[in-house]
Amino acid sequence: MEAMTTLAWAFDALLGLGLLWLAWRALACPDLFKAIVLFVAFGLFMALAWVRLAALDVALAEAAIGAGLTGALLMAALARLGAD
Amino acid sequence: MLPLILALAAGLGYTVLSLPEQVQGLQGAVADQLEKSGVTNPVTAVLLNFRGYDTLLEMVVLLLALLGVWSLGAQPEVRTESDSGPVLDILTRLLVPVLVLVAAYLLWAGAHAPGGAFQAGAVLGAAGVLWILTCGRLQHGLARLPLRIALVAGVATFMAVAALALQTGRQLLEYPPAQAGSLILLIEVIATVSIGLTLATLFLGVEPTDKE
Amino acid sequence: MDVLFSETPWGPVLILLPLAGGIACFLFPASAKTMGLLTVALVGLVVVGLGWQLLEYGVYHHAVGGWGAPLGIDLAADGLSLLMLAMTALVGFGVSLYATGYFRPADSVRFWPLWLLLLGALNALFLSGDLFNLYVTLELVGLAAVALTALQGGRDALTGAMRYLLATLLGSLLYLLGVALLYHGYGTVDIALLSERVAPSPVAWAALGLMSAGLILKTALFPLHFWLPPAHASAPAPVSAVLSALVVKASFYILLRLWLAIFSDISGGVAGLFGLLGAGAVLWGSWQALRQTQVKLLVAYSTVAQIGYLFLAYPLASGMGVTAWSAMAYLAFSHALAKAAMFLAAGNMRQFGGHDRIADLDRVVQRLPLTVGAFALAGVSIMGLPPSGGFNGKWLLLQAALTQGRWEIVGVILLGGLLAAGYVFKVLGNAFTQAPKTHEPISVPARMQWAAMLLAAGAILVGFLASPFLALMGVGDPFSVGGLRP
Amino acid sequence: MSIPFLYALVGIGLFCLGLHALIVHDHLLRKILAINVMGSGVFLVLVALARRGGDSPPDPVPHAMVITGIVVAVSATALALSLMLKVKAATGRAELPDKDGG
Repeated sequence: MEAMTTLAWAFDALLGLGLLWLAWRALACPDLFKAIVLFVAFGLFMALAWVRLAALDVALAEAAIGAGLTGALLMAALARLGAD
Repeated sequence: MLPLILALAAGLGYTVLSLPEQVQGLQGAVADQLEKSGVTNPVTAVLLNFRGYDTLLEMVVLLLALLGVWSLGAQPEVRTESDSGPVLDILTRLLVPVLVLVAAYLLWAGAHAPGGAFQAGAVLGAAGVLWILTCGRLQHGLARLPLRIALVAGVATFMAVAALALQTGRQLLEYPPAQAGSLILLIEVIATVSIGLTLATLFLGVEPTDKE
Repeated sequence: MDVLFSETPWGPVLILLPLAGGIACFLFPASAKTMGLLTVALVGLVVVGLGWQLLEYGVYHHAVGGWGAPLGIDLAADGLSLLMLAMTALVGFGVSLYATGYFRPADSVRFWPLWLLLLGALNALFLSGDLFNLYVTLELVGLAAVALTALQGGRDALTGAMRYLLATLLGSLLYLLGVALLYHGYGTVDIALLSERVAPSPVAWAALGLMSAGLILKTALFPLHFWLPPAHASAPAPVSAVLSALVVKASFYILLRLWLAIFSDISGGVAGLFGLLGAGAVLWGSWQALRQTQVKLLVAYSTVAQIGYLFLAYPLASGMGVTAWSAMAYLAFSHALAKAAMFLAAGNMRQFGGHDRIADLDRVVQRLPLTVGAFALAGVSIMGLPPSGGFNGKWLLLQAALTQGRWEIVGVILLGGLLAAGYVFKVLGNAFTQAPKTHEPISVPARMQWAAMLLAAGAILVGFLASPFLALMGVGDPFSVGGLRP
Repeated sequence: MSIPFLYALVGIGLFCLGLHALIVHDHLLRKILAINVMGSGVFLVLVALARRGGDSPPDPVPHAMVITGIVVAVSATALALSLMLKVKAATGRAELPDKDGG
């Protein structure tokens, strides 16, 4: 039991740090394409966080909309930025 | 700028930690009324019944975003790879029906398990995006009025149900308890299609036309 | 008849009607203009119905879904809400009348759905008693306003709209974080329940700070006004009118409601800070307006200044609450009518001459007498000269300041009036001069001139209607602390 | 400190990170990403604090609010991206021109 809690704690702490790191890199890295990829990864980590917080409905919405569709919109916009 | 933001973070962090360990939300009230809501998934009950009015307005937000994007007019073309290759092509042909099935499952499950109209609509929208990416176009056979009707059908159904309640002397969006479950399902089915279509159309970026 | 009036749920109808109208305009663009104008006219009638209901039965309540707060969302309306709804309906009608003549057909079909959805969102906002629901309406208002700003394209309008969008989204998120903290601190987002529960605590202070900052940014209070002049000056004229008259008032209204219901007891020095920023807005906005060389930018900076007056009421309210808040409501209402009239008049001048450079207005007074007349009448209210709504508002504000010996506020009010006179006459003076013709004048349809005139006349007229105005506003005693309790 | 507070603090961190990026970066796409990160931060605060109270089922009301918020966010992002492309087409740059005066 003790080990489980420690493990859960470590997982949550890592996930939290991962979220902050991905967000920071997505906002700071000079290449916009990389930034969007990092942002989509950030969205998937968010979905994991929702699962950890027992918010499965939110996790599904985040994975489909937050990471998936927002990512597609961002990629399409980036392609169009370069298109002209 | 950085010191200010750090001070803000410290202040907000302190505020969060000042909250009591014990939750004081509405889970009790939701649990008490869940039986009357017509569904057993508490989140769906909040989204479609207890705070359904928020959801109605939120679907107007989605429609508004589409109107705004269309109103901006033509955008530069994305050069989608027309020769996307047989692999992606076959993958899409496989994936699109799977995604539609997943959407249908999420929609059906939403009443009692995680899922619901928005998640299902988003998956449907993703299927639409894949379709656009490989087949290039969404417009074939989508004339103006039918497309527009499909886009607003979700919010229009929601509003009609809301108004019907007023007509019968109830409060706005007050479902008769016996029909709550089926009314919610009706709204969700139509909303899923509209949400999926709206999201795919948002990805397209311009209003589809019949002509090339 | 009585039964019909008393039992009709006017509140929800006020929200559903324009939303349905907007959807209908989207589906049937060919008849958008007719359906749009009809919807706006009907909305005006519904506001009358709601007003009658309020006078007869007092504060209006509607528990959406039949659940009631805190589980459900409550709609509520008192005199203050009614005032905002009436303001929206009046300005909305004037602007709609104007828009039937202003837009080319291609723009017209895009204008009506967006404008009717914005109207529905504004009505929903003024009727909502729930903080999270207010967040959704704020986003609706913001996105519709941005889309309308960019409607006709053009470099200035597009960059103005983009800056506006970023500002309004940031404002919404600051507001939403405040809502999140309040919910987790007090277990509800219902304003009336929160007014009973909120006590001084870090959560309440943080929410006060976040929500005030977000709403002030959306209201464009100095020094967070940077986004307003480019957006309001570059939007199509009827859109500018709606933005300056109504949209900035929406976030202002939420801030006021929060203040009255939740924050006035725990705010400490925030009222003084609001007053200081308001004074800064009056002086800086008026000064900038005076320096502009284009009519629409001048009118936009005048909005920055006039928003400042609304915030002067905060430091005065601790001593003379009802007088100060009534002054503020009066100023908000008459500014809406006058500023809409000014933007519509500016739009006429621009359409007529092909530009809106103040120095080259070229005798518009002879060619567009109604338009210049409307600008002048609106100017009377903006300057605060009698008889006008603006005068009544400033008079009440002065009264509150004088009684409490707040001479610095008296000084700001008077100086702001002088500067306003300066910028109004700057436009009017040039309307008489002759300038080299650079552009073949284009005729302006009569209804566009009359729309401006009607709104300006309204701003003057409310100056004569002080007692019914104050009586309507007093329904439900909105300015007593707490406010809007069932 | 329990798990919900950990995630709520991460949410505050994301909010502030996004706010900083929104202010210091010029590229509009980056500003749009920043707004989205800020939004995720707010959502995390909302849902994390609903988990207080250990293993009893969490409060579903903030969950519903966040789903609403996610849809609002994607709507706003779509409009913002379209507007960004128009700004680029009109000015040649996906950045806002420097503020002029006032």
